[in-house]
Amino acid sequence: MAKMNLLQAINSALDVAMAKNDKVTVFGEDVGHFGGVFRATSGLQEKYGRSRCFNTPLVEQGIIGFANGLASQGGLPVAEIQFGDYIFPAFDQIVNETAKFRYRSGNEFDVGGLTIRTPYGGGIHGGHYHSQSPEAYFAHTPGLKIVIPRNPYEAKGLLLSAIFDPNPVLFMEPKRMYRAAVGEVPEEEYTIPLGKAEVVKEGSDITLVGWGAQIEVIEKAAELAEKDGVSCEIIDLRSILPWDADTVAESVMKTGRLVISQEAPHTMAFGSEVAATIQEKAFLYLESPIARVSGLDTPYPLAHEKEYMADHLKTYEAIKRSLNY
Amino acid sequence: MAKMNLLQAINSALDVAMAKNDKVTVFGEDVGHFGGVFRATSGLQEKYGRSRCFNTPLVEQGIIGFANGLASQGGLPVAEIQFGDYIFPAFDQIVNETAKFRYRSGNEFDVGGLTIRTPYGGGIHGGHYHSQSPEAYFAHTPGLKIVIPRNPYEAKGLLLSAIFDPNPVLFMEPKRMYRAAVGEVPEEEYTIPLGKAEVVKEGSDITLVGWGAQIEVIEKAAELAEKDGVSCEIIDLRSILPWDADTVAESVMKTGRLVISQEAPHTMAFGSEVAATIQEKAFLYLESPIARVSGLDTPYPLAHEKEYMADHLKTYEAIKRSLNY
Amino acid sequence: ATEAPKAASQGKALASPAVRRRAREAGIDIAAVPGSGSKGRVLKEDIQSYVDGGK
Amino acid sequence: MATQTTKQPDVVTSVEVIDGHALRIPMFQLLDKDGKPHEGVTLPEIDKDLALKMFSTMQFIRVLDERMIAAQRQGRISFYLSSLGEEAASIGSAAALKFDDMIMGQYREQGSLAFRGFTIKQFMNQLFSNAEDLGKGRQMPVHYGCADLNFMTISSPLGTQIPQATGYAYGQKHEDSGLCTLVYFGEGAASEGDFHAGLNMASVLKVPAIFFCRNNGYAISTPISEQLAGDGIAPRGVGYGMKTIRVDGNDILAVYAATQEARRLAVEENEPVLIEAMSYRMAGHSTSDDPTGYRTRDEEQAWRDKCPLKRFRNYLLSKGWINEEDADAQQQEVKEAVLAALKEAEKVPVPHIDEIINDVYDTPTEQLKEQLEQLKEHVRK
Amino acid sequence: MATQTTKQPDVVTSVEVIDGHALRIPMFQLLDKDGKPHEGVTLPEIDKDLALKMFSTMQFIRVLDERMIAAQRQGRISFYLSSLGEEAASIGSAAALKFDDMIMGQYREQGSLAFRGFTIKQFMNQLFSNAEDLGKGRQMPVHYGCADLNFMTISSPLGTQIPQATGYAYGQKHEDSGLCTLVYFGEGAASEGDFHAGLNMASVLKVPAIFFCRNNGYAISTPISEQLAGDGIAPRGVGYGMKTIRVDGNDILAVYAATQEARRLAVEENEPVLIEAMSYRMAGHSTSDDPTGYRTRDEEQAWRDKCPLKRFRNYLLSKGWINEEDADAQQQEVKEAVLAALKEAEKVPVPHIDEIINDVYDTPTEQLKEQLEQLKEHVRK
Ligand SMILES: Cc1ncc(C[n+]2csc(CCOP(=O)(O)OP(=O)(O)O)c2C)c(N)n1
Ligand SMILES: Cc1ncc(C[n+]2csc(CCOP(=O)(O)OP(=O)(O)O)c2C)c(N)n1
Ligand SMILES: [Mg+2]
Ligand SMILES: [Mg+2]
Ligand SMILES: [Mg+2]
Repeated sequence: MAKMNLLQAINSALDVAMAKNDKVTVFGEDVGHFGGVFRATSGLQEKYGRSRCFNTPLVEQGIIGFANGLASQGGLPVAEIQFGDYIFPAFDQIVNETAKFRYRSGNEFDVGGLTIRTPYGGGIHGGHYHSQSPEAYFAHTPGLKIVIPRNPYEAKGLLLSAIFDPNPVLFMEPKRMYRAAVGEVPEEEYTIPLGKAEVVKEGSDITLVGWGAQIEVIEKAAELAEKDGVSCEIIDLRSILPWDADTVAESVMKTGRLVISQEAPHTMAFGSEVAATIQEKAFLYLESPIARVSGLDTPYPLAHEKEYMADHLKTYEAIKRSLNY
Repeated sequence: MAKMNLLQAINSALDVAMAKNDKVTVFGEDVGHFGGVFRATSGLQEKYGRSRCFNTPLVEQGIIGFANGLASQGGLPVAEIQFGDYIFPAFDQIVNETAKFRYRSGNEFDVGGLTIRTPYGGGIHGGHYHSQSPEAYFAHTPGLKIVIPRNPYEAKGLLLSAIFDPNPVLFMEPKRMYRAAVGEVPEEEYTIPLGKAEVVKEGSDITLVGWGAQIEVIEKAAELAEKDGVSCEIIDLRSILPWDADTVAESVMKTGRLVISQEAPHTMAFGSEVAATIQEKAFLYLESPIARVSGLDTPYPLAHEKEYMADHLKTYEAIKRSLNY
Repeated sequence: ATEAPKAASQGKALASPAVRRRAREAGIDIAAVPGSGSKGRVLKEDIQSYVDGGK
Repeated sequence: MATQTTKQPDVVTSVEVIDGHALRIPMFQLLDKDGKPHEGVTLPEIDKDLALKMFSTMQFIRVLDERMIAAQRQGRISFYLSSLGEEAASIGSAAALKFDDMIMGQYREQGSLAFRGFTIKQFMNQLFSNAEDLGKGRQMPVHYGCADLNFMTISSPLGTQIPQATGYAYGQKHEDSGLCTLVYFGEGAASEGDFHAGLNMASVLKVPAIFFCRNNGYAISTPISEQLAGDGIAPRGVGYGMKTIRVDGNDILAVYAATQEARRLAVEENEPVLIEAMSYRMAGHSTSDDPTGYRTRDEEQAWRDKCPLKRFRNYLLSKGWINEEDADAQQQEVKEAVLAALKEAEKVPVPHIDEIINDVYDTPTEQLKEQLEQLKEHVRK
Repeated sequence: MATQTTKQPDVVTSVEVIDGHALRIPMFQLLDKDGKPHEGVTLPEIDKDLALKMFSTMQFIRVLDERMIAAQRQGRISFYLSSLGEEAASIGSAAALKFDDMIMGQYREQGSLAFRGFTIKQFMNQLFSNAEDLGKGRQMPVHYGCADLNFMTISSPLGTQIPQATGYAYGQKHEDSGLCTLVYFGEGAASEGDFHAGLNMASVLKVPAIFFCRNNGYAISTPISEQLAGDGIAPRGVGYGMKTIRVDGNDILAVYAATQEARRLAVEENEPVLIEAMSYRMAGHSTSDDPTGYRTRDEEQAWRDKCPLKRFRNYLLSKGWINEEDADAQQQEVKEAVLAALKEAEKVPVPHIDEIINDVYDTPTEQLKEQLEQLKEHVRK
């Protein structure tokens, strides 16, 4: 075990994966010698050579197109998109190609070896092009897996699972926690299953659901609520696609109440799917409407970032409203 | 009034708009002399000249990038994307540019003049690249409007509203109804408000919600249900963004039950937002869980298209389940 | 927006799904239960007293 | 440490506007339109077996295309897309590759696939989306693919296969396989952003890829004059610092020789190559299209005279490797075989309903299994 | 009826592989690195007023950039992005335009904006995201925009403005305005698919657009050698059949003359033009970046010797249009003005909270008003 921040955990996962299997390659804008703008790929080119860790030209659709091709050839590409906000030029390659590759070919070909890494999320004064949480845009796409870790330990274990999972995975990293989150992380290989949510904290009065950086926000809100004597159960989805509805439903059947807290703008954020599904699965157990705490339905602002964000206070208010309904 | 099919109604709307305002231009792949692969733009080049109706090179990101620029200059571009399945290369231009243009510039510039037309939907033996219903992919994008007509009359009125609306509009046309749907359509200009749902049929036992081609499916399902003595209220959302939650909530507060029927794959289709919002707004009135009838969570298939589709029988079963809950 | 703006329609009840479950479990028609909450909302206590009263 | 390495350009002291047509790229041709080799040319070394295989594949594809267009008109299949007039481009290039090289198609390269050994039966199964289709009946007709034949499954969205080819070729180089990837695309698809991405990345990363553009003059109804303003596609190769060849796409020997040289450059020198094959789409874009609305019969006739099949046939006749009767007889045989296979494939049932959820992921998720169960229950009603 | 109009290429009868470097495009330069005009050149007609305006804008931008880098280090602003070393490219090109021409920037063209008349105060308001920022504090520092000055608001996603410029120019042509659009982008952004889209469409649609590439050798840490393999960006213009000029981006007179000629071609002949200005990014990519990790001091020094500001200053000195003392005094004045404006802007409050929902649509939707109400209620707690 070692103390690592989230970036170091990512770097360690990449290192372990590259050492283990020489089909693993790492590429993207500035990821080579420079180690990426956040330094997640630091030292990998030096260690594994330019053919396994390299810069690409500045073209996201090309990065993912290239990665699809390399994965279809049997490679295990780990492609970096510098910011989640810049993933959209690659949307066609991801949604129409990556996700449908195996299905359309009748399993003659697949790009299961592909992992796409990208930092996402707000709280870094980045305005609308360095703050978005675009997971929901991808969650309507059968064939993809989407994974978001909440801390360094989870990051390493989930990334290693993603790299070696026989399906393409979009791995989104909460960038505001890159250096802020520090924890104990094993130096060797370990994995955390994809598609399984985790009950981070057990409780009996209300279920709180989130993923990624938002778990920290939810934990703070839960602390406030506990002071009022409310026992909160916290669930980290970890995987957005496929997602673990059963774990959430089970919890809600116990607590009768659900608050989802998410960074993205409200309408059609992933919380909508969670709410829609859980009201079906746990209908007769609901004591109050499923509440969603989200960003506003605007582009991500700059000057009013603090007001915009779905913070712990807004989440706490939602918990109270749910209980007093 | 004249009898028009849906294509003719679209063509008539474009004709009226171009005659009215010479800032209206129409372009896209094959839309010029040829009139588009579905012939929606037939005759417009002849009538208004090559500078107002023209072919573009084969590049969707360019078509929308160009359209954004032209709209920001004060034009009223109506850009065609040949199939909704091919809109994804333009995703960045739509989601990061079109939608955020006014906001990011503090209203110094806007692309409100832009309308994007694209055929969508299944039922034409098109497999996964000529059948998708991608509206949900765009519905997470504040700044955009999304409109889907269900018949020729609606198509013309809504398209005219879209073209002259001071906001960018994504206008999605149910292609399997292009020639199949015929109805009375005024030859002159008229508009239908954006953002307002329509109660297509009043009823008291259950609310059925849909949009576009799916309204026909829902109507068939309702007919079956009426034979069982069930009174169905049918609502056509017409606008997916911003959408008219109040009309739906009001109906559900009356009927106590809601079934959403939609073409797209289940997870994160727009029905998720409808369900999530309505369980909140009409919580205490719900007699049964809000049900969603959708496509399967797979790429759109070919040989099993019929089985895949959210047809009237599946919708009818969902109505029965809701009533017998 | 989540506030109940009006009473339930004829033959229907204003109640949370969880209260509906309790009515089901008690084998009673919730529409017949007088609600003591705002706009006639049926609360779980109402189910209890209806059941007790019925006994 | 990286350093900036743009070579210092020469300096001029008056504004020099480089004309958009500064670079005119000539077209390589070996056979004249009657199939006679130009004076003094070196023909590629092709033995009789190979030549006959190329020829019979051309004949087969011509027959297949004509037959399936008819089958579509009869309502037996929903859609078809022919390569009439472009047989030399696909077959000539495929013939110059090693079998283990990867081919990625756009959708008009049935010739390459047939050359690799895709059987009539396999074609038919795909066209009828039946239970024996390798693609499990999931894609529209002509979206073939076959791992055993190193022919990537075709995908409708245009241009997407181009950067994929760059990635595939990178993997081949990484494995030191001595193999390359050849990717086909139309001059229309070359307008897509993915074209730019794929070629530029290939140049920078020095991958063994051959970018084979079939310039057939049209993208559905859009003539090349409304697609681009330069001298076709070839000069773009120079824009990427990529070796480039323009070839007569209706001259199968020239296509063969050009691809052979491109393959050598790709595999031996890791130099990606752009080939632009000049040809013409003789039929409509697909069975959904009628070209009489947007082009003249004269134009079509002018190209009919340059028929690649006739040209190669004449060459082989003059060489004495075929004779008229045998060639005709072969054609007749193929016709019958195609018809028989068509009738066979028509009878094969659709894939099992379980296939609707297979291959979304490596194994179906619980949700998908549930959705299938619900579907089956529903079907039972 | 459209017809296929690719000109018939010349025919060659042996495989001709066009080398990726077949086209070497020279660089236009008027002043040597010491600011002395080359022998016998024709200098553009620039009167003293204009020359001094260009010079003072250069001085201003140099001061602004240096000051704001410092301000970021002091934690007074969150982010800054300088144009150190590239002042001639933006200012020289902006000076050659008409005021009503549209300019679309990437983010390193503060010089063009200043030349158009954006005030120190306006710069500061944007940099501090305060209530007086034209952009209402919604974007990161340096994302300027101003409708009155015909300078399109900058957007972070790279390359997106390129096809937008094509569309904007189409509108200008459609209105017969006699105006054009000039769009800036880096050699890195030129790898994006949108670059390909924008230039090809401009060529085909014949719009009055000038595509101005600032080739400064780097995209963040990525040197041009890992960005592209050809001879820079200019040869791509030829690939699109577009008129192309390569110019020394550190020679403001050459940039001016080149842009003037490009503007003439664009507006009078509807010929879009690609200009590649060769320069160097003297500072880090932004304040978040430290270039010592990826390039040598020697390389930087070599370029420091080519400083565009020094070069133009020397030229003006030799012409007698400025003298050392006045120039220095002016610089000192600007320094003070910048500092004063900075202190002013720091004091301006953030925009009103209502601005959080304005401009999403032309008027806020009911949902947005409701969300704002909830937010305000929440803030009150
Ligand atoms: C991204 C995308 N946009 C549009 C289409 C619709 N489409 C199918 S084929 C075609 C024309 C392609 O022309 P070209 O690349 O020249 O190939 P050709 O048909 O001439 O062989 C178009 C526009 C598509 N398949 N994909
Ligand atoms: C689509 C997109 N991808 C990535 C980025 C992140 N990014 C910002 S600037 C930059 C480098 C741009 O280099 P270049 O175009 O050469 O301009 P320069 O900074 O040299 O002026 C990158 C990669 C972005 N802003 N947009
Ligand atoms: Mg509009
Ligand atoms: Mg073509
Ligand atoms: Mg640069």
